[in-house]
Amino acid sequence: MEVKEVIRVENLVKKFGSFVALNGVNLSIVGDGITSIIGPNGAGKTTLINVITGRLKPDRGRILFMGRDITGLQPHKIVRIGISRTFQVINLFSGMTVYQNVLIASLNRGKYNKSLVEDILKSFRLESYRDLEVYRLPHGLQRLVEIAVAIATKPKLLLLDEPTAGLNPNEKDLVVELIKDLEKQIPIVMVEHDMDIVFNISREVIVMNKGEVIASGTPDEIASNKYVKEIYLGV
Amino acid sequence: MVSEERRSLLKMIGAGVAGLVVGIAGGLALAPEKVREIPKTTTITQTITKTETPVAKLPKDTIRIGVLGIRSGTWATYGTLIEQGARLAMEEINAAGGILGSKIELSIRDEAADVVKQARELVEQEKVDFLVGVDSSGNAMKLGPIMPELNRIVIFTHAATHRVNEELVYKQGIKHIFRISVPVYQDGILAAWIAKDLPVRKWAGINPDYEYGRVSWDFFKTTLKALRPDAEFVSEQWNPSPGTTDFTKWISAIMATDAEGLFTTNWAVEAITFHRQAMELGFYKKIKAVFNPMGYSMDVAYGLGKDYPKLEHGMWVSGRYVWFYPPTDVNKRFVDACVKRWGRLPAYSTETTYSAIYMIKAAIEKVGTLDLDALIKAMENMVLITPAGVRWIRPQDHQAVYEIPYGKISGETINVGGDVPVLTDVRAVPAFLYYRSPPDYKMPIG
Amino acid sequence: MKMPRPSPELYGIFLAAVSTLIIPVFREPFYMYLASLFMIFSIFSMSYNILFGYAGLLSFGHALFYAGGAYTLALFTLNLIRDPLIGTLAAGLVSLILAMLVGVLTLRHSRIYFSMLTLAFGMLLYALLLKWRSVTGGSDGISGIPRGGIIINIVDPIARYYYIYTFFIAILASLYILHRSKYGLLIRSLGANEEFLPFTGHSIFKLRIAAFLISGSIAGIAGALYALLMGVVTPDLAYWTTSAEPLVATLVGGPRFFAGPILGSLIFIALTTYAARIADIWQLVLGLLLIALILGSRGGVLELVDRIWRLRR
Amino acid sequence: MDLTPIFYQIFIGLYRASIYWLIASGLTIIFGVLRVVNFSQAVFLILGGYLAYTFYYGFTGSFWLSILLASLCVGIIGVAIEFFLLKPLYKIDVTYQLLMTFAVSLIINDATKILWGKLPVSIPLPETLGIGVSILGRTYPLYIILMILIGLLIYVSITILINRTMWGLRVRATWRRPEIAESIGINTSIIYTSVFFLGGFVAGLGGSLMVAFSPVAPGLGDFLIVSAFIVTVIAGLGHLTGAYIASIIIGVSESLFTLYVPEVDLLLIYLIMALSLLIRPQGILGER
Repeated sequence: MEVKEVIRVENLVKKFGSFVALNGVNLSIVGDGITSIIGPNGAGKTTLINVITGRLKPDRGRILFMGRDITGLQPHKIVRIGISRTFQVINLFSGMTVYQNVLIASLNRGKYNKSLVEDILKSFRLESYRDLEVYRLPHGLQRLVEIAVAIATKPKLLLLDEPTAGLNPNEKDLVVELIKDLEKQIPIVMVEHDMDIVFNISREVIVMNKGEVIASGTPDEIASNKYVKEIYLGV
Repeated sequence: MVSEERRSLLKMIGAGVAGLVVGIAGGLALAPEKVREIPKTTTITQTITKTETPVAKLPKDTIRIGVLGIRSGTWATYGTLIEQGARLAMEEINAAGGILGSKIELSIRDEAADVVKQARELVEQEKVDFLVGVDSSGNAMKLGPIMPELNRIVIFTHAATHRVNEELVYKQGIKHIFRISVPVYQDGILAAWIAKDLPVRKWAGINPDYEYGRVSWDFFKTTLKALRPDAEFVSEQWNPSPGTTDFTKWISAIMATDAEGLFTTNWAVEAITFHRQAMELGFYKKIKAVFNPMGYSMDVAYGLGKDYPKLEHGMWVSGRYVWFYPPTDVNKRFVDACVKRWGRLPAYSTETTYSAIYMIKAAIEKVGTLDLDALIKAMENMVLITPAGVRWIRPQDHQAVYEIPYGKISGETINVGGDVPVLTDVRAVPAFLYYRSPPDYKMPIG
Repeated sequence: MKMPRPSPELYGIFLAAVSTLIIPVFREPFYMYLASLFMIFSIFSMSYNILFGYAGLLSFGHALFYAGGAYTLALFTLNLIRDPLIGTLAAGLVSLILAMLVGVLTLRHSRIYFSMLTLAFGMLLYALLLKWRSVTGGSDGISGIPRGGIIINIVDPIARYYYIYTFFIAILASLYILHRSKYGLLIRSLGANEEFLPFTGHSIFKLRIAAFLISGSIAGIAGALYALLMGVVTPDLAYWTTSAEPLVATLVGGPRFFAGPILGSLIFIALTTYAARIADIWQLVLGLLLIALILGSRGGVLELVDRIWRLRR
Repeated sequence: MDLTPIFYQIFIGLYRASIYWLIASGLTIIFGVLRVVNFSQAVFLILGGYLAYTFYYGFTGSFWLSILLASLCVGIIGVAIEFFLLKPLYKIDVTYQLLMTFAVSLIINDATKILWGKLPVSIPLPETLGIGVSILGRTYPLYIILMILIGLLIYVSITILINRTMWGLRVRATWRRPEIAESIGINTSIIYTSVFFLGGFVAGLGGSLMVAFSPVAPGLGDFLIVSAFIVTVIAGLGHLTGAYIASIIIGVSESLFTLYVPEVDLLLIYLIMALSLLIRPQGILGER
């Protein structure tokens, strides 16, 4: 009996030519909180996110979101079903204002309430920048906007692809604080390289290598897992 | 000054007579009674009265004429040919003291850049008094309807669609439009009149896929069928135009039939390309006779030069004017002038535009004013002695009636700024036999 | 919400609206004709910019809808209902349907594909207009388009002028509302970052179709107005060079701006009128102009104006 | 029944095919590697014709030498365009690169008119090519056979060039993922330039060969580019073999239809396009 299994991935395979990015990935995320996916470069973390969010079509396997099969759906459909994401390299309507970015995201599914946009801007402390084009903002703020946009689509699951990549320490703290707040409202899956962050805020950690999940568990379990240490932490 | 005018006048008359002789030689006897009189009477009298009663000077001392031609794109060369005719006439007339003392000025425009805009600007901004030229039939059909609004006379010198005279002038009664060049009649109907006597029964057509090609082929078929009931039309091919660089597939498609004769209205670069490729494919080993109504327009004649194929029953070519016909002084003088000025034999649209300017001169000199209605009246029924021969401006639809010969490529060439094929067996059928005429514009047969 | 950029645009638009309003007072037919061309061409270019400037779709076949509209009006008023107004609306409708058909075939493809396909579809109509002579009059086209009808009569040049003017203003206004609306924002987001759009939960295809339909139908109306102005329609309306004209105008004016196409049209009309006079090399002129814009200021003239405007404040 | 007509019609179709192919091949490699649709590719062809004319009458008087020089020149012009006009645009939206090549085609159109005048130009076929093989009352001109073979030759040599040479290896690396190519130390900028040279060269070759059989006049490029676009679209952008097949499909079917249903001419190519869009939107060899 599965009590709110958020997402379940079964035997997911994705090849690029001869290179196997995902080699039969299985995982299941149950309950709220932050799940972090870690692993060396080329382990297939980002590919996994891309396949889940419909950016890439899997060669085999299926993806169940809250019990519903979303394998190979178009990205915008998946967003409407309730999964939104951010990108390693910040991806926004950079020529448009902060307000417009959030507004666009809030507009899907036809219905639109002004207050939602305002609330998000407030809770992300972005009101003062609302009418600035995004490209004029510093990197950290752009990252906030990106997350704000993701939230504006009213997701039931949030996927963050290296949310702190390329941020300076202060900016990192800013983002981490934010993620902690969000965790209370919505389950989060996050790909992250910064181990301190991972082991501080994660409820569960999933370790990938060579396109496979090689371990998963609480931060402590993972930290103490010999196998993981060898192939990943390299200790 | 005066004496000079006298001399040139005498020449004119002489030429007029010569023109007539040719006309009669051409077989005026066949023409309907009424028509036959016109050249006999009016030519001479008109020319004389013109100088006997000296007219008052015009209100303005320059007469501005707007010249429209295609000056960009694939057919850009045609705009130049029109310009050459206009310039030559202007230079001659101005050198000879202008029109009743007023000098001619030209403004030359690219009709391909929105002909209506160009015409409006010429008339409404540059205040030109007349418009001449226009290469494309489509543009003629665009320009024609706004002439009453512009309140000017336009003389078309190339656009050949029969709809200009039959619809715009005759049916819609737009009196401001005249055409001094021949309509498609010459290209389709006249060809049939000559084709009927050839030992060729099975005909095929490769024609440019637009109104000119369609209509000409249609005229050719209907006429020939009527004149020669046993004629057969075994294949119809249509090539896009402009823009066809490769005729091979149409040529070979016709070679797959048992056609002995070919009718093609391809012209300009496409005529050249067509004949070259036909030769390469051995097409003319099979085809015994060809009619190419625009095949002797100068760009094609020069373009093919010595290579112009000579066929068993004739490579029959023509133009809306051919430089050697009629053999009158007027024509000789014109041809010499052209060769001197432009280094090449005159193309048909050069002659038609040249004559159009002289037509304006004649009209103004006749009425002595620039009053539009008077000028229109003067031009209607006017008989002009032009390089292309005696032209009668048919009053009902303002279409110039004159005859154009067809001739066979002889294989000989002469060199005038390039090799030009010489024609033999030149056939001139009186215009009245192949012009469609109001009111019904029936196909003129027998 | 407040304008993205409080720019001189609005003043410019207002100026255009007023000056075109008073032109006929001067009784200069040539300038009335140029002004009519300008208004029609502006409508055409504005419709084009919904694709190019908003949705980031480079079309070489917009003449399809322009010519489609022009021929619809000609055929409709001559054969069905003899009225310019109904004819104009019919033209808009037919172009809308055309846009639907072509859109479904072309809009699922990448943008480059789209550009090439639109060129081909535009030329398809061109070929049809030449071939289907019994209906379209072939290369001579259709002349004698009626200006007097059961509802309105625009036989008089001035009346015709203000008929065009009315549509110019109406379309100007409605497109400005679209520009400011949330839907307009969504369409512009296509051009802003198409790859990202799906992850905000919007379908690229649906928005593209929407843009295409709006753009196509308005281009159709522009075509109809052109047919009424000229009284004649010919196949060259559908030739691909006709599609290139609003493109150039838009680029000159500034694709990112609402007023871009309008300013562009003004410059374009002036330029072609002038360039055609100095010589028969206006393709060359346009080409050089394009290169200058692409390398210099892709935002067009308005981008420069906008920069200066920002500096001043 | 006598099969000669059909056979001959196919023969002619193959000739048309290689004209299309001589434009489409350039379009394809340039797009494949640079992701640029070169709108001026057909104008390159016309330019090749004009240059061959100039070299023939102005300098060499030799058919083959003129063709070689003309092809090289067009190749170099291609390089110049790529270097000065396109390089600055690689960072920005693809549509602007397409626009740039469009502007170039406008300019070359009028330039040819200014430089070579408005009259069509052509050069005579050399005696060696003037002759034709006569079979069953049909002449198979050596020239046309040559053109068909050259089309094939170009296909083969480009394929070898790309699949068997070091340069080709780099090109293939750049073909799909320039960023990766850069990361493994390939100088993509040189690859781009060389590819543009190749594209120009092929077009120039086509044009200069063509001018001996089909005179060139200003503006002819406009008509060819549309067909070439349709070919590449049917092929699936960037698919060399696809483009070759598509050229043959279009060329031959156009030719055959002329024999049996001449009326669909002019429309046929668009019908084929619409059809292939419905059946194989991704192109003959394109994968979704």
